Amino acid sequence: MGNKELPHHGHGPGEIALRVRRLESLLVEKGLVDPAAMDELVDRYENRVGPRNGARVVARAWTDPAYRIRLMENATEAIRELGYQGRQGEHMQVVENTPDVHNVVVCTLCSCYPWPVLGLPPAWYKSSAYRARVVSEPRTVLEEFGVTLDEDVEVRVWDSTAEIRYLVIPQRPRGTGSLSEDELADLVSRDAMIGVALAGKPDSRS
Amino acid sequence: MGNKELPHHGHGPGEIALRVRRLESLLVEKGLVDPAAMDELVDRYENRVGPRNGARVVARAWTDPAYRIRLMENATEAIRELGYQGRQGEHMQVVENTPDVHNVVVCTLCSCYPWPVLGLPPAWYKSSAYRARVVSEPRTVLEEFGVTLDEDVEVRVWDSTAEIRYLVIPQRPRGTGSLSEDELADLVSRDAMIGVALAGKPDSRS
Amino acid sequence: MNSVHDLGGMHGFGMIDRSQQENFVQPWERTVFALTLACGMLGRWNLDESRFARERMDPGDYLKGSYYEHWLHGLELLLKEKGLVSENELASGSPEGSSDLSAIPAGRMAALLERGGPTAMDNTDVPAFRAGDPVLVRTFNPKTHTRAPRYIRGKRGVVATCHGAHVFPDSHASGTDRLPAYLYNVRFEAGEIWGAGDAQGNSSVHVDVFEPYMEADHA
Amino acid sequence: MNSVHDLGGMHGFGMIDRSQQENFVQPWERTVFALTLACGMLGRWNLDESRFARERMDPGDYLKGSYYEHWLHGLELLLKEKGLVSENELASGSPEGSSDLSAIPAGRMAALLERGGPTAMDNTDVPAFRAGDPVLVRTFNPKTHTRAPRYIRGKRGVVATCHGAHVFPDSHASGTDRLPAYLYNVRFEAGEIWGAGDAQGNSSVHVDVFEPYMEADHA
Repeated sequence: MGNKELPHHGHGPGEIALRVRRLESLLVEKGLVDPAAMDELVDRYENRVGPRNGARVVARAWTDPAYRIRLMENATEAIRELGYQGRQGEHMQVVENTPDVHNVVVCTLCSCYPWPVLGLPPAWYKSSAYRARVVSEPRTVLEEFGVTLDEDVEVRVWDSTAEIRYLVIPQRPRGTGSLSEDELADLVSRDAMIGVALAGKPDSRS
Repeated sequence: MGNKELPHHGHGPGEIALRVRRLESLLVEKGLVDPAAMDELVDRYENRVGPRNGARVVARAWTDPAYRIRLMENATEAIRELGYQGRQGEHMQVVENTPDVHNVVVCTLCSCYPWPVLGLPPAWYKSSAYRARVVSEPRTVLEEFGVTLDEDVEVRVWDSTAEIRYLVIPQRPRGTGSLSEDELADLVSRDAMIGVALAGKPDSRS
Repeated sequence: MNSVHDLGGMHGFGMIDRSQQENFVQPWERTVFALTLACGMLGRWNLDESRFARERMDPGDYLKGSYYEHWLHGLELLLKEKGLVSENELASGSPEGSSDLSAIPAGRMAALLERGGPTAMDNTDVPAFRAGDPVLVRTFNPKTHTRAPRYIRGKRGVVATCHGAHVFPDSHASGTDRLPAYLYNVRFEAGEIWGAGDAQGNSSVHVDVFEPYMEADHA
Repeated sequence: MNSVHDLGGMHGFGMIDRSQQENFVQPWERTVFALTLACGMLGRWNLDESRFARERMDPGDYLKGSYYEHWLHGLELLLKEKGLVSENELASGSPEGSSDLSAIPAGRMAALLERGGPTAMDNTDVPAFRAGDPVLVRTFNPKTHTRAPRYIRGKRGVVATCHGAHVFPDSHASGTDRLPAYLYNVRFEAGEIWGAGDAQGNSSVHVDVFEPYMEADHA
């Protein structure tokens, strides 16, 4: 790999790490990037913004019918009510699973994902295989993730080709009528909000 | 490159040569391949079968009107008259350039090519760039090869998707009325019979 | 552009590796992520230009490379194209001159990220379509950036929603002004896209489609 | 299958390197060429299976690899799939058992190559189309081998010639019997394929299309 590339475009694991260190040092030395700002960026998305945000949105929608209506009508505003907003979530839409419709989200052209509510995507979401397959064989992909749907349940795949970001509202599991909003949020995995899992199940670690 | 592959699937220039030698030795030792047959195969297509065959077909068509008619009606048979036949030329069709139509040949799906009349294809014919581009921007590709056509000349691209193999009959250059068939064949390059050159010009070495 | 980034409906990639649960797989990926965001905030290019820069990666390198290798390629390309760094500087890692731009300080990050980059715009035109309208995606194959994946081109769908006007990415990716275009969510039946024999039953694909990509379907 | 071998109309590959005038670029390529032909003559697979084996190469490897790397991949895959060599033997290069097949001797090569592998067949059906007929290529996206490139699917053309019946590659590639299908040369106007705005003027693409890929165009 990379034998057609210029020398500084190395591709081996060590080479690429070196190339990145060189670029970082260049940009910092030129005054284009503030190292503290880099730390802030990574810390924010690695430690502070993640799928717990989306889970709170879902749990609120499950428990507060008025909120659910606001969320369906203007997701961006309703999500901002809970304090989540900004980059890669400027224009949100929720898609609600029902007994008749199951929704699943992808970005076939790059890997768009609703950062304010889900954080940064898992690597499998960005993989060629997921991006290629889920639009053309969604039922097979869902089965590989452990979600087997009846034939009479319609599968809707949402391809995020523009700046609208999609959040799946999974069906509320049965027998959860007595749970608090926080307890309900615990049942909502990242995968359920992408649409490759149901609520009440853990994420897709295989 | 190849870091997802099994160890014996090396890709570096040295690795791949080693992998091929190992395969060759395995197949010869297992009695599946005769080394003398391998030599015969390479020698045939490297030294004996090449574009000179196609050039003779073209020169004959230019000088013998009855042959030209037979060639247009059943190229496979007419080419066999000159002794050229067989693998990757089982079903031949010629496409004739005229003042109004210029033809050019490609195989977008692999790299099909009429071996009995042209030998094995140059590497550029098999490249991703040629296969990708000549069907969608034939005039630009032809210009890169030095062939500039008036807008009122139709460009026809022939994509060899089945087992029909195409040979372009270029236009006979002006002022060649006194030349012998052999002299005319000298004017017919491989590139002219692919359709990326005109007769009377050398091949595409840049 | 029709390159390998346009992955919808492609075959040959095997199973999805569900063990890849983390965003950052290699430590250097954090650096690429942070550098890309920090440099993007300098305001010398927009998000559509970033995407187009990643798409212009050599197709084989794109497929063999990881996600953050695409980002790294795009960042280096834009830094060079916009004149922020030279080829020599990239190769050596040592600055040869000063820049007239100043790094965004850490303290401004939160506010910038919380604001993000909304693409909604006013548009004085009337939307050409409304929910329920049958539409036909045009046949076009630009060499430049587009957000119409190949798999919907030439296909018929029905408008599900109008999202209002948004920045039209195809022109924005070449660094021109923000031009508004109405954006619609369009529902395509799976059979229309993949063919009745190859589509999976009772499924559809919803795609956000800009008005210039479409015409009314009179069939 | 929709993989990266289906290159027609793709972007991002840059200029054509016209300095590549030879067929064999590396010395080992001669060996791969000869091994592929010699093994093919053993009769354990057909040409369509060879093509399908090459198409199943990892898409990134396909694009980064040279032409004869595709052949090498296809040959190794078929040798394994057809049970002629084992994975262990490939890795070691040393035979672990004997084969019930015998190499084709050098003396038979010329005759075999001059005969080739004609694909013309008799077909008791009547051709569905004839020259001048307007046709529509079906929308289909098989995961298996097909010789209908993506760029003609869903497109309208006009039959230029009927080539008679030939072996249908889509089923032949899975190792089944030779089934006949009528084969036509179909002319597609460039604008129909690429769109009026992106096609080059006064140009057309002629593609050999098997009857099962098409229906009559009643539009």
